[in-house]
Amino acid sequence: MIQQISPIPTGMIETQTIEVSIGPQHPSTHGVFRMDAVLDGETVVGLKPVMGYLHRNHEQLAERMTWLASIPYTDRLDYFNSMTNNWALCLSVEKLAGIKVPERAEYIRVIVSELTRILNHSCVIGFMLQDLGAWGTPLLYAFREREKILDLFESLSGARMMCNYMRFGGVRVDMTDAMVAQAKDIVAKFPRFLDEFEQLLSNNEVLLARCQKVGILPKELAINASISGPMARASGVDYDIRKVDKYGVYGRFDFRVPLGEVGDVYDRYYIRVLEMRESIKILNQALRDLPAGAFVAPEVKLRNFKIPPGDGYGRVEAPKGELGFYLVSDEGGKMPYRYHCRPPSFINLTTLEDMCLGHKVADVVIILGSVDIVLGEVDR
Amino acid sequence: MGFLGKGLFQGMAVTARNFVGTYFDRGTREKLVTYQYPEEKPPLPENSRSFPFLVYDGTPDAMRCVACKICETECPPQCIYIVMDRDEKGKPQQRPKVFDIDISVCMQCQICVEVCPFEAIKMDNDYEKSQYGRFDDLIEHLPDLLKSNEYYNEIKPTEAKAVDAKLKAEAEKKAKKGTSKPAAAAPAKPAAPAPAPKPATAPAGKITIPEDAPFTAEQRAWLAGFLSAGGVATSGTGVSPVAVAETTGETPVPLPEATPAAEAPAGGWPWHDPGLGMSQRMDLVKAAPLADKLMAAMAQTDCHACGYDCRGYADAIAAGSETDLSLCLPGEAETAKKLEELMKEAGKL
Amino acid sequence: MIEQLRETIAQAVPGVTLEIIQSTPAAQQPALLVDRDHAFATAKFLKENQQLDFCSCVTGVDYPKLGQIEVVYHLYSVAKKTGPVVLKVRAPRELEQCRVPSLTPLWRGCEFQEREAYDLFGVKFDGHPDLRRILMWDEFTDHPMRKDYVPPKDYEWEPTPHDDTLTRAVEVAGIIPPSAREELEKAKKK
Amino acid sequence: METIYQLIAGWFAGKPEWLPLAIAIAVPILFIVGVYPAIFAYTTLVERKALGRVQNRYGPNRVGRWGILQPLADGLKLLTKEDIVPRDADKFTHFLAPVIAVIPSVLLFAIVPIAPGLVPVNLNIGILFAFAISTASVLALFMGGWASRNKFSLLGAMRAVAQVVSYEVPMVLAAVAVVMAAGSLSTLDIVKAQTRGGLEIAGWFVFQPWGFVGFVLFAIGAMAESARTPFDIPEAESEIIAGYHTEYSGFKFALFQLGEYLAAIAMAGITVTMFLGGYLGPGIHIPYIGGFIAAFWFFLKLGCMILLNIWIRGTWPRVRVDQLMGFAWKVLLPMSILNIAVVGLWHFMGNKVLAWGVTAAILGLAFVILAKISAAGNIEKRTYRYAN
Repeated sequence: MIQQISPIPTGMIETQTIEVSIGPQHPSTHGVFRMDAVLDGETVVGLKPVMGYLHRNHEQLAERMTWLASIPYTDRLDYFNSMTNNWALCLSVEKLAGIKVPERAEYIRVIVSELTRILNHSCVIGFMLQDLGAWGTPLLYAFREREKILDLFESLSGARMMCNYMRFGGVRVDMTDAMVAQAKDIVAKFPRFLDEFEQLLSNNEVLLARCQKVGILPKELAINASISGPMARASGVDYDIRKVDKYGVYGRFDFRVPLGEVGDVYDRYYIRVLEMRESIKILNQALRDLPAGAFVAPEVKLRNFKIPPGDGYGRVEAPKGELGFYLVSDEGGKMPYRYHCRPPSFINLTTLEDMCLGHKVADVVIILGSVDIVLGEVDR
Repeated sequence: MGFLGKGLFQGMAVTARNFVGTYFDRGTREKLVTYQYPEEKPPLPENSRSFPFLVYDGTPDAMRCVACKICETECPPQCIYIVMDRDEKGKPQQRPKVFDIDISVCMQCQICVEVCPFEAIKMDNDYEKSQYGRFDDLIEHLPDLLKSNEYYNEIKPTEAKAVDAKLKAEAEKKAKKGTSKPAAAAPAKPAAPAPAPKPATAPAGKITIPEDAPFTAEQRAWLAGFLSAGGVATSGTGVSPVAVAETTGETPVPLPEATPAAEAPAGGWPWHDPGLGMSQRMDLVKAAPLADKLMAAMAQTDCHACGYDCRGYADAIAAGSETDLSLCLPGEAETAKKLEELMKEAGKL
Repeated sequence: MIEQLRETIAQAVPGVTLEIIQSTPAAQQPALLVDRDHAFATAKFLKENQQLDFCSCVTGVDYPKLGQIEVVYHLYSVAKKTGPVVLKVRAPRELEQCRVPSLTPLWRGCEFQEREAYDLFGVKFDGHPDLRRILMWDEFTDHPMRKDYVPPKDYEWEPTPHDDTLTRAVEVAGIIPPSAREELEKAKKK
Repeated sequence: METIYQLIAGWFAGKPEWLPLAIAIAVPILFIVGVYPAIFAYTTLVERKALGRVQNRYGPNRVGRWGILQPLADGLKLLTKEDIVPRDADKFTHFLAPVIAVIPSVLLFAIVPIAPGLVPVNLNIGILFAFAISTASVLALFMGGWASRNKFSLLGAMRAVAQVVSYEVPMVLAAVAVVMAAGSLSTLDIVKAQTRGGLEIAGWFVFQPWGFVGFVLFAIGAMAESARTPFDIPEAESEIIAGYHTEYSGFKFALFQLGEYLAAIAMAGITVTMFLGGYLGPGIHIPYIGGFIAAFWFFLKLGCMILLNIWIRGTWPRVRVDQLMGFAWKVLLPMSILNIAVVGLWHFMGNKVLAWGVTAAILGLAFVILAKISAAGNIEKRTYRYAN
């Protein structure tokens, strides 16, 4: 029902551009993030992301403490998905040290990560709709479901968001039968919520008009700009680290990778919905097959844990994209010599300007919302 | 696609359903999820954690913490601050004098709990810690931190039961080994320094037990008998035969069966008592081999802060497999200095 | 495998110096150390002939002992689903000479990461379209991830309840600058 | 006013002549100034509670039972807040804008009848007056946005002007249809024109095809005019922070809110008057209490309109500024022009059953065509593939 108004032909009216600083204090920059936007009327003709307001040099902090002490700090990177952050670090360290993780621990990791994924995706969709001006309704529905998952995380790890749950060679505490039952209950009920969510949103004409053909990211650019995660898949890039690396026990599960065609905001929205459905599938399988056994490798010491000299890079498919840790260990091996975090949302911002040019101010916020950033991770 | 606007009305149906649903929720929290916080609090799962506290058994004096400083070193944001208690003469008392946790910095990561070998620090459930002051009010001192084992059992029954069982097993193991320490002081913490009555008969051995040494009367009596009988502090079990043979120039006196030394501690290392001061411990090993001397320089808490127990660390240093001399956290700089000194003396450094 | 790749590159890029650096025994990610002059050509070859179209991770590592700073690129192939090929380039630590060719013209994904490496390590990337600080503010002069970095004296510091603990941490890691400690003493006297 | 004068003129027979007149003038003014702001205050409460329930939470429930004193607390809070004026702002205009924002909203109530004969001022150009006044409110928004010296405020002000001016057109044209059917611009006459049947329901204009279309057009226009979701782009909080009132705090902010809500309520009142039969409803002819029942029906309908507003606000996302304009000019305007023609057709077709069918068919067809045209190329149903 709605079409873009074509811009005034040049030469008829002389207009000036204005520079607007969207952020760092702005309701929809998802934290202290700034975009230096140059506007021609309402149309964006230039946009530079400015970040670093939350910079705390996470990497240097980690280089000053033991491997173990970095785990709680990874919780604070992407504070929505502490479980996958933990996993990324643990996976990298295990890769460097050659630790074999027990089966049960791998399954528990898959379960908590997939729960994290549906938690993150549902909230991101909620946030995106919040940016669209839907007055928080979808967001609070998403939060309602998220609470149930957080309750499980709390009974499992002790904390709702800053889980600090994984350890090198496994997880910190075992998942009891009651928790497995709780997880099964969540998984069983979640599709119903997704249906409701989709009924509320997916066919909503205002949402369609606002999201379709907005912020298009072509496939070639997505690959070239190292875009990862749902954002890349919405552009049609068939790259899911769970499928490519088959880390953990992901090779054993039957799930599909949804791909978008256009690469616009709507695709990024809908790919997340589809990914949640796939996550449910994985969860069903993992909860069904959860083996008995040890939940942490017994040979891994908690204290005085050392890694032989050398480097290595480990990565996982975090809900926001490829989360990797590049670690270097030197002779002592007690602390990281170099600890680098490759945050997905930071790199996914690379193409923000390309996606925003020519669109309206109102589109900038939903494009940013569809990139799905968390400033704890962008700025580190 | 149906008629244009269908999606809009579908959405309105969803919101209407939720609106009505909240009035028929009746406590299931399916639709009306809010907890009205100060009046009703959500039940906390057992694993839930807020800030750490220190566990004591029975009375606050019998705290499990031995001020080994492992948690202080391992704490990622460095929010723990411990000063070991010492008596007037500077002997460590195996208990913290100061134990501060800055809860404005603490990030509730539970690493202190995981690394504590004494089950002394645990996570609390109490999250209502807001204060009016920004500075001092947010520091928890030792008296605020001490909570009884019963409290711990109350908030985390399963975990506490497992801990209690483990401690009990350890204590029994120790008792079986023949420690003369009263079994009542079961949890790895040595009994609080009791006023030591002056021994009735001061043994005429080379070594006299200092009056302020924190021994119970029983221990003191045993030690006196042991010293007078053994002359030099050696015994068989636990020490490598070589070490025994090399103890002194003279042939080691075989210990008479009847003497109390038969009930000697399994390790048989009289200096392996955290209550002794450094100089006293060094006195005990004057003539002992290097490994024993090194061991005597440790803080004797067997805290595993170094990754070994005290014996193991000393052996590792003596064998040259461990080169770092600063690993003994409870011993602080004193131990590191002494170790260096000893190694220099032995010509290994 | 890496030997093969080395051979291929050596044939394709004349004059290139390649060295293989091993990772930890378990990680099995040997890296190719390329000289600065041929880094761009090598990368271009890797992108075009080896289909390494996805530059996942770019970062710097400071080696004061070697007197060099290393820039590490982790390259993956989305098309072939292989990787990583680790490319390392080294440059002297001195700020003026610390220059390496930028790979942003090849992989757009390097843009922010190279800016980050410039910001935190002071590596200048020749050919980068927009080399500015990204995480630190523009007026900041130092490069905080270098191993010899000393925090400035007038760093935003205020007395906190945990100064004692932090002061002790200074001995280990040097977190509080000495001037701050003086201020701390003053605050205590008050 | 006239009704009150006639009522009380008899009682004040011996008194000076100006007294009953003064009272007759004072009573409606007091009513408007007293009752409608109270409705505003509780609309905010109801809105927050309803939105809360829609979002699965309790609304405000801490101040008094069921949060009944919440508006009072809000008011007190806003009164005691610091009044911040930006340094570079145009101080006088900045001060004037919130004051002006309230005036047109209050004046709108002057022509809203709440019971038979009971209208503050029975203007024979009532509807015209309403449009003239309601457009003036945009002046305040623009003043506020301009005077704040804030780019976001300016953007908001520009949007507000564009939006209000655009939506004025279809709204007026939708009202023209009603005026044609009723044959009068007076609001009382329009209500009377909807009288039919014993229960006073059947005659509402909304039950005729053209009336329904007019109702929808007018309701959309009213929502846009009073900047309510999904047309709240002048103050779109996720895009331009708070639009024209970004730089307002304390009671000036409250005045903007007051003006906005009063305008929304007044527009709802005019919608009710024009399409939903105003105060008409079962039982209004009962002697003595009929007037009260009529007022009850009016306020009930008013409440329903407000709730509809809230419900929409709780569900729909906001449209974009260019889409908003496009919607006004490309969908609403053709529909409203067609609607005028259809009213003419309705008027001249004798057989009302046949007329009903014909007009419904014309309008339905027009809607479908317009919708398809505007949706084409913009909205598509997508299917997604999976990687192998």
